[in-house]
Amino acid sequence: MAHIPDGVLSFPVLVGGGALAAGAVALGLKKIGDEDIPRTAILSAGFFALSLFALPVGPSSVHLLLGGLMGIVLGTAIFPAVCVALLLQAVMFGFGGLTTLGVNILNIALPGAIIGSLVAPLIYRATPARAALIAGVASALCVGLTGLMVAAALALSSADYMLSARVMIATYIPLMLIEGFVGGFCISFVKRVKPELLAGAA
Amino acid sequence: MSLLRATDTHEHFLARLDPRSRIISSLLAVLAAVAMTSLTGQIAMVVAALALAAIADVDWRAMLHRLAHVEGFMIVLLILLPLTMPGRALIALGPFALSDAGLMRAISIVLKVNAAVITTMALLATLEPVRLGRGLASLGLPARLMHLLLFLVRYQSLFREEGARLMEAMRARGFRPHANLRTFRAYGNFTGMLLVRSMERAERVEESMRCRGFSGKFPLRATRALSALDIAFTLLLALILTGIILLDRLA
Amino acid sequence: MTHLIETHDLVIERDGTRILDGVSMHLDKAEKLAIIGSNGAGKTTFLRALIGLQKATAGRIHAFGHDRRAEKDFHDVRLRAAYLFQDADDQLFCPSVVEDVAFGPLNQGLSEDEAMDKARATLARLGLSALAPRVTRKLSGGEKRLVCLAAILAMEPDVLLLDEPTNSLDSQHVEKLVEILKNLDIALIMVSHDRPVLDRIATRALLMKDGRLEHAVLHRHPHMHEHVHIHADHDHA
Amino acid sequence: MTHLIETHDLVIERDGTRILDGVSMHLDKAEKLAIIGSNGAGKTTFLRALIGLQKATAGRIHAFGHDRRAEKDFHDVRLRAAYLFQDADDQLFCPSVVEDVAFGPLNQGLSEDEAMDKARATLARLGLSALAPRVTRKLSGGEKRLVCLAAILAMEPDVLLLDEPTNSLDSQHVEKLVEILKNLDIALIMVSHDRPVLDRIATRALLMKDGRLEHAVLHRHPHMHEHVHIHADHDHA
Ligand SMILES: Nc1ncnc2c1ncn2[C@@H]1O[C@H](COP(=O)(O)OP(=O)(O)OP(=O)(O)O)[C@@H](O)[C@H]1O
Ligand SMILES: Nc1ncnc2c1ncn2[C@@H]1O[C@H](COP(=O)(O)OP(=O)(O)OP(=O)(O)O)[C@@H](O)[C@H]1O
Ligand SMILES: [Mg+2]
Ligand SMILES: [Mg+2]
Repeated sequence: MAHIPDGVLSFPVLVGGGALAAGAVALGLKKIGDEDIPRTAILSAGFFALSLFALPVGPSSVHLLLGGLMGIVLGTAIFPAVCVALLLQAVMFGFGGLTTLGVNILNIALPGAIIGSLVAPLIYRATPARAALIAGVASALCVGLTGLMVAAALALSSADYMLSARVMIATYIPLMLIEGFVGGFCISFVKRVKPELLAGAA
Repeated sequence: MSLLRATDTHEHFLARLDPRSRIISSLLAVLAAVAMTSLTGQIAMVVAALALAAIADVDWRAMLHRLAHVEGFMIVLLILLPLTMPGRALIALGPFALSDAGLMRAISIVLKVNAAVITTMALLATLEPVRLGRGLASLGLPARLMHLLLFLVRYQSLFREEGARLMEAMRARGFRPHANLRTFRAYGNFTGMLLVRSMERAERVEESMRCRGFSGKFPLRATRALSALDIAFTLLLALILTGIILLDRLA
Repeated sequence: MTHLIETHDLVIERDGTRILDGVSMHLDKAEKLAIIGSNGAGKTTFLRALIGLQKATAGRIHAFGHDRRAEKDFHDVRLRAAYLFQDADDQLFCPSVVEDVAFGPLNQGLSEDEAMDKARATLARLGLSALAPRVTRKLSGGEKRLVCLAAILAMEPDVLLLDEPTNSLDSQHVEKLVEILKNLDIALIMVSHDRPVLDRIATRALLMKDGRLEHAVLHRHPHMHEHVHIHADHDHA
Repeated sequence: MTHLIETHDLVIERDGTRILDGVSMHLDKAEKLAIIGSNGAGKTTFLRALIGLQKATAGRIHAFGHDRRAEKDFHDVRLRAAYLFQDADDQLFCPSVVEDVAFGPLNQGLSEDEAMDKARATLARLGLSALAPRVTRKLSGGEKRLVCLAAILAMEPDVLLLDEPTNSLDSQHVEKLVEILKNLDIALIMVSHDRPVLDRIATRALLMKDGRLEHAVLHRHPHMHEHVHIHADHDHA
């Protein structure tokens, strides 16, 4: 639901999003050294694979956005990671688009980068239970912010989208809840099994 | 699932095109599709996209399957636009009314989105991801980003399979998803396990490579010059697109 | 039809290749069925099909009194027929050993506490109590295998489907496993290349060959041969 | 010091637990050394330490005439001592079987074509030619194991370090492996729980216990016991 396809947004929004995203990706690339590429890449592949799983919840199923978790684990490397993932997704599966790539990167990665960088040091030092709580709230917040940004991209593109955008925000609320819980339990798992995984961004 | 069917396995002429030519062509086509303003132009773009898909000899069933998924995002817009945009009411449903302007807007979005998706699939989904990465790199994509892309391509399917087996292991022990905390905890474990495994897989693969004497980077193949076919294809496409844009602006 | 599980002309194709080409078999109460066959014969594929993890292309699976076709038909099959994966790594997904063992019982409707108790009891029965709090990712190969075994035994299933259960187990643990399996009063299907172990457990054997299951005969005869023993030096010193 | 590989008082701790507690051993030319020991004893940890994949906490490793301490000391050890991972999935990383087998030879400096030829020849020697173009991830468990073996044999190493090589192999392939290993004129260390196979290959045995390697004796004596054979029915019908 966060992958805006080609043909919906206006040119100014596309160009603005593209420029900002390019800067963010360049920043993220600068932060990772050549020797970190395999680690970042294979972890990104893990996140990418995860985002493709349709997790059944009751009668329907959800795809996780994973912005919060990626931000916590990858820090600012989230921008290049999300960039290649969205590119691949647009090309291979037709989710999202080419012209909207920049906007989509920002929508998913920016909340993750900001919130993830803020909470990663806390999580690194916390007990598994506390870490789970922090990560859960962070994950849910990231989904909410992504929803707001998707709505904003629509509203900025055309006044006609205004009302639709508002309704769309409401559809993110269940996803916030689910992703909050799953993200929290996930970090509690990682804290117990392989805390080194959280050392990178902290 | 794979659209790779024809183009990269047989000696199709698209397969002989340089990835750069395919990438630039599809970017041009998608930009044109997005720029359409009139119904005539939008329909013309869909027709052009379908023609490209026919030339690329895509697997139509796989294509339909994917289009059905893509429409997911738009459903909300498609339902909401006619209901929320001001205009002449076509049909009244209690307190709601379907406006003509909203309906037109919805139709134009469907046409634009589909034209873009079909072109991308025809030209890029049929391109082997490794060649896509190399093509992008020779178009100026930073080398690090290309390495990220290549690793992602190689490992995402592996982790999807591992994830699928973990899901099977959960099902095999009687797990059934509900909307409750236990389900979320199981998913949290699943997510965490897949992440930990990707990390450990990264370590093991590195070890296995070192054990077999690997010490440097992946060799990068030199880029060859664009052929006449590459240039002709892209120019011809650009010409057709210009025609459609003119048609759109005149309509 | 009083068989616990039976298949009729089961056909399975993967990636367009026919792996199973008409498998018919049945498993009766308290039977211990061995399935042998060379690498790549389709044994794992067959076991997975029995609990619906692998979709059948054609043919019939009848289990516990009902035909099983769709995914939902297999839900209760999986609670009654527990499957040991060939690769232990694929089977473990909880952070700690005891949580992993408790996962099945929890899905069977036990409370957290009951499930934990059952998990601990099962681990104790296998002599694995010391592993209970350990992180599953940090176990040795054999330890992982043993934990997987505990995880399915804790579900107290009616049928065990074991895919090479003795792989990477040391001889003591093999011994313990054989004892447990022999004394369990439930039916099992065991895929293995470990002939001596099969000999001791199985009551009947089938051979997977050319995509089909053929009858195989177990016949015992006394045998004379040279045997090498390896002991720690000090045992004899 | 003419041993191929030797360790002195090797100590290894993982997560604060002492896994190896002073291991001293040596491997000589053309020796076939068996290492046995219960699950979790530290056998895999030890093999990994020999080629520097696992860092030693204390002690000495001397291999091929030099002391080996830092990561770079182990580069050429790894080209001469080929390691078969306990888990085949960890070892395969190329898309197709033949590429995976050719990867080692390529890194040893062979040209693309030479490496491919060598890979094909090695696969043929193991009777695996049919697998050459297959996707590594879509192999059965035993097939993966065999491909890993081919991958390390193709490097023509001086020493083989085998971590449970017969796991999930069928009896025919075990037979073939035993023949190959017996006839190879190189030294090897073989960790395994498969006693009959060890008996046939090993010239000396060590037991891993309480974090140390102890001498173990192989002694053969004739043995009378009941033996069960499993055949396909039609063999006798
Ligand atoms: N994911 C897959 N896709 C397609 N074919 C597969 C896949 N996995 C396995 N196969 C093929 O299916 C056949 C049967 O595999 P299966 O794993 O059932 O064999 P098996 O009898 O269990 O062998 P083993 O004793 O080696 O475990 C093999 O030829 C294998 O190559
Ligand atoms: N990643 C890890 N971190 C910490 N401890 C570990 C890790 N992996 C294994 N161990 C522990 O180290 C000990 C030795 O493990 P190792 O894998 O060397 O045993 P092994 O002798 O090869 O056993 P097996 O016969 O079961 O393969 C075990 O107690 C195991 O639990
Ligand atoms: Mg198998
Ligand atoms: Mg081991």
